[in-house]
Amino acid sequence: MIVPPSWFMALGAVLFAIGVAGVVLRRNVIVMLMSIELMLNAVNLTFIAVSRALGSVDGQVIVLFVITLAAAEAAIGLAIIIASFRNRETVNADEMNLMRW
Amino acid sequence: MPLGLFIFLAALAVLSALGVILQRNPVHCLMALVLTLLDIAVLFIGLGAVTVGFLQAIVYVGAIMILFLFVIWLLNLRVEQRPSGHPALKLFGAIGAAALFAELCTFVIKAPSTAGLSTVPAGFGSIASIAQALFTNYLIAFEVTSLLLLVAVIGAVALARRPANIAGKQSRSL
Amino acid sequence: MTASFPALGLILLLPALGVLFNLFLGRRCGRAAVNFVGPAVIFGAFAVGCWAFATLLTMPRGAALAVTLWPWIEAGSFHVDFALRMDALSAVMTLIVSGVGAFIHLYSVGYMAHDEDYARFFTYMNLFMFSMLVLVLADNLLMMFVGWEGVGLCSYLLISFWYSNAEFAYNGRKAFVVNRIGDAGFILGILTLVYALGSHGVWTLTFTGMQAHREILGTTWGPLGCSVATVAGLLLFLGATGKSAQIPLYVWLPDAMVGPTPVSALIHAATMVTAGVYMVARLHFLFIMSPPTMNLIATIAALTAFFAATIALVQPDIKRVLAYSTISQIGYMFMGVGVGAFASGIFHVMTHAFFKALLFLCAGSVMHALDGEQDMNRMGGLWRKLPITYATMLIAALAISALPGFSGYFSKDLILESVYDSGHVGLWLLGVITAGLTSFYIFRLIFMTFHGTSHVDPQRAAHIHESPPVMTIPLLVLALFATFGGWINVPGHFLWGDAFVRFLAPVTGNFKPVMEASPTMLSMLAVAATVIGIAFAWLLYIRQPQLPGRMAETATGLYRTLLRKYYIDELYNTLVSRPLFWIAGPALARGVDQQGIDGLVDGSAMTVENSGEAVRRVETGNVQHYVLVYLFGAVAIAAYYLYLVMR
Amino acid sequence: MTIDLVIAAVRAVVMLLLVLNLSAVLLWFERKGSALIQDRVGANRAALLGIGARLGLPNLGIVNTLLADPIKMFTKEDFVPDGADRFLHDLAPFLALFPVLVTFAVVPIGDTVTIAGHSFDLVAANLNDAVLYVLASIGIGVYGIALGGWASNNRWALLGGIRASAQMISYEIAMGLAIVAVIATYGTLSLQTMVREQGGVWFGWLPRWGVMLQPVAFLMLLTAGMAESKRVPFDLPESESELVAGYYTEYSGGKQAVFMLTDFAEVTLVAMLITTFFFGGWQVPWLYRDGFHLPGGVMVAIPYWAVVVLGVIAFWVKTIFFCCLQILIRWTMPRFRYDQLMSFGWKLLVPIGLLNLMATAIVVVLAGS
Repeated sequence: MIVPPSWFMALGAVLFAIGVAGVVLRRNVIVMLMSIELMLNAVNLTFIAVSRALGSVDGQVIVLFVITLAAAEAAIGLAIIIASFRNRETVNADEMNLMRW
Repeated sequence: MPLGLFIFLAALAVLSALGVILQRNPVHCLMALVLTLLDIAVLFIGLGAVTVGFLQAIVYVGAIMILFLFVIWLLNLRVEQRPSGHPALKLFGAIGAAALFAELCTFVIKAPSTAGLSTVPAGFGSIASIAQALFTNYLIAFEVTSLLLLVAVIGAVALARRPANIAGKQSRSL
Repeated sequence: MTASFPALGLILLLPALGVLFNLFLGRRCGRAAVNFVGPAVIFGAFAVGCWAFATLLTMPRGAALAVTLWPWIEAGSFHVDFALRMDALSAVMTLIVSGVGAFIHLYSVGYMAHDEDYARFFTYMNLFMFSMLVLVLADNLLMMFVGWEGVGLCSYLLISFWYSNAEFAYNGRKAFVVNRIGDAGFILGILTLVYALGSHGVWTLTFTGMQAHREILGTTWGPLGCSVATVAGLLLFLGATGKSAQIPLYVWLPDAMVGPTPVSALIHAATMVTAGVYMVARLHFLFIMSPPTMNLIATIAALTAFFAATIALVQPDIKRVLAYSTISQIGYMFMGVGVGAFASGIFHVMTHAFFKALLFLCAGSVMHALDGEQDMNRMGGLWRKLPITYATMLIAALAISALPGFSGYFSKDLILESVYDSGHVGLWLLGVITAGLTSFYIFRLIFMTFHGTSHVDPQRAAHIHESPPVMTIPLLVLALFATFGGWINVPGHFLWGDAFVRFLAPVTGNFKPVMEASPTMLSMLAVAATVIGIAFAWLLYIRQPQLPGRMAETATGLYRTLLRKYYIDELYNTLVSRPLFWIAGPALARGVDQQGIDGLVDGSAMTVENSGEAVRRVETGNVQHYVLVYLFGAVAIAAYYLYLVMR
Repeated sequence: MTIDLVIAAVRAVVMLLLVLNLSAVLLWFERKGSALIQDRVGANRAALLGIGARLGLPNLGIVNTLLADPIKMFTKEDFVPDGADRFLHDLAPFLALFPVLVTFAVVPIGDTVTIAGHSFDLVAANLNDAVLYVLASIGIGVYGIALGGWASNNRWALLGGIRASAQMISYEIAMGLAIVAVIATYGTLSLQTMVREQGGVWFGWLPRWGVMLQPVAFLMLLTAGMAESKRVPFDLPESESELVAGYYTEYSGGKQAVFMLTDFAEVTLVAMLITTFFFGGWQVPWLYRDGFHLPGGVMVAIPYWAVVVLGVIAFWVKTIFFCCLQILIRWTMPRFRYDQLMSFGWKLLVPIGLLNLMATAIVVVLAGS
């Protein structure tokens, strides 16, 4: 039997929820970044599923853009992490509170 | 895509995703993530987005994840000792994530079932079709994206560069 | 008929260019350039004016030159062009303004030779000429108002030209404020016309257009009982009293004398202050339709003339005397127009422009010689040292006191005759008495300044000198006009009789006397009054110089009253300024603003600060807390859309 | 249905075995080749019951390399240092080998054949997007090395791993640029189609091989490929003099054998790619479906099965030639310094690749219009 796109979307939902949980639950900033990548991919999966369902290639193009964005985001995010690690010797989100009141 | 294959891939994806957020060792998390990404790439290909699937493997797995690996090594991250995060935070976070998951699933169920996969045109998802869309409808976005990447490169260099005084020692390392 | 004459634009363009040059390049290009450009542009405008005038003369009576520069306001059916129109009336005014103005500019070159701010001075002067010419050449009321405000602005700028002196600056402000009151009336008048005409579907403000529809002006105006003409006329005349220094708004003019003397000569004697007269003449069709307004104008004018003359009798300051004399002379003009003899009013505007400008320039020359001295008690016996100034000023004095043969005679006599013929015998009598007073105070000025023993303090007396030619030449030229300028309109029918009046007649309409009197008889009386005045002056200031002082002691009250100008300024202060200051100060500033508004503002700021103090605790700086909030937000939004889907 | 599966399985297995055996052969080539170059005897001890000696044949060390070495390696102790990440330490070698092996699936080794009514190309998996597949799997290949280095809990190993991954990523870009130029030239992503494109001749005698069209890309791919396989002069990740043995310092026995196998597999892969992209894959000069058309206009008819066989042979000949070329280079060149390596990759290859790509694009567009 052929799997309907909605199943893929459901899988996307699961992955997205897992990613959210990762961002909220983990203290390690790098792991948080990974979780964000996870969420992005969940969305990508949904896009691809929809583009397959609608038979239009737009979804795939958007996924390309998302991947590019993810690359930029990872580069900048990791650079920031490195910079802050140099000053604070930590990668724990709850210890990076310079923006505190 | 055959049902069995889908079930296998889906299960693998969920398990590896859980591995990302549950493991203590960042490198293991990363490996789990790599696995998830490859799995998703395969799903893409299964959905007819062949080019995007391969690109996902090339860019994500082949480049971005390596970057993560480098950073983990650079910061010399080890297994986390202390239990992470505040319990209340964890509780609410879990609740929120669960709620979001429930809602999303409801959407998927409610969504007009496009079960009847619309017959896709020949060469759907091929590099030609994507290039067609990319260089006509999305040309502006495409160019802007290149700009975004440039900015990201410069920004990353500027952020991660060491202060000049100790930069000298470290060149030629590795 | 109306002929298109684009060159009219030049008359405005040249002064405008002068303004730009002096404003932006004046400093850099130096004094010589400014001294050339400043007057040159005005002479150019004058030349173009003469050309236009000549063209006008070649055309049949009642013709006019016109040019539409560009459409200015387009609001539905309401339409105003930026257009110029030169008929007989505006032609005469243009020549007066640009001609006299040109010579005064020339004079200024010498007068401002020692001032560092020459560029700014000529910028203002040219700007004034521009505005004045706009006012004169405007073909519609709105444009005229632009010029009207422009000259007001320039007058303010020039009165307080030496702004570093607090008193001068104050006087400038005073002039500006008083003019605002009048201009408010002017605006209301314009709006009245727009409303009244518009309500009849006539959306125009051009003078020709309004004249064409003057029957509408006759209609009684809804809101008030009286006719449109009356309402608009009164309001516009209020504007005129402000600009032309008539009762009750004349108070600014004497104080305006602190400005440079050429300014006093040009703006506060020759041109700007006569704008009111020109405006009334320009709108004669409107004023004629409302006899009450006309009567009011005539009465106020006569009172002003007399009243100002009396004040002028005792003023020690040479320029103030001239200032009050100006007020009283303008009173004469308004008398003329007030009784419907518009041509005679304009005629007096012309002659007055000549001799009063001359008087001021001579006074300026005197002050120039005594480096800035204005008090006549410190002058005397100057006629040997300043021969040209003396001669020219004497001519001017004879002209203003209307001795037969001099320009003043013809115009003043024409006015008095018209007043008498129009049946206002009382006003005529007042005019005659004023003529006597005029000759008295002007010759008092002459005698105190040039004759008798010198009271000049020695170290000044040492280097008294006649002014340079650049100043004296304008004096001579103006003297020439002051002498013969009046002959253009010799009364009666001998020579080219009444040429001026006949020239203006197509525009201002003919004056229709109601009661005939023998002109010679009337002028005899007026001349007699003049002679008596001169004789008194001679008696008091040449024959027995000690007399005035004694008179002052005997009639202390009267003397002080006149000296203090009837305490009018004090009156205004107590009646108007004080209450206003109180309202502005204690009531509004301290009461409403500091308590009420500041309270609100500070209170809100305080609220923000406190609430911020309370809320900032939310900023834990921990990313995950923000993420959590964000997450719940997303959950909420998703829930909302879910609800939409479910429905 | 089943027959198709069988055919597919057979194709895969055959390809795999060919590659693995070739790797072993290459090992032998390298031993004796290096001995030749360095004027040594090389492996010559072990002999099978001395048969060769009895027959008076010189000992070519075949037994050493093909029999003794593997046995030795796979019987050695598999040592894992303390504090090492056991799981990843075990996983790493196979993580390195796997992507390389799967890449061979898309390399066409011959023309279409028909067996029992089923006609198929002589390629394990005839993908339309084969090139992307190649790039993807090469990209994934990094992980094995990197993790191997990291999991050993050893500084040299870690440095080796980092060097390896950095080097591979950097040269992947050059490689990608070269390949993109090739793609632009042929306008297809399918290797089989590319090879078909390279059939025939120009001017009646010059074979239409890609190297004529893309010489720059050829040189770039050769260089980048050698860098990918981390061999001299690009062997910084395992440079003895600096890092003991780099990323597999802590490896021994079977797992190290797997790493070495990966090396040779990569060499083979690079050779095959170069052959396919630039030297007509299985195309034999002047050979068409019906036989030889020699430049002179002479025509030699040949049955189709013979044509296919000739093609397969030609492919392997070319591949082995390029393998030997790489070995030759490996034993000829000194090693780069790390910064030289990086600047060579980023400041020379990448710009050249971009220029080449631009030129190609322009030419293609002009030719297309």
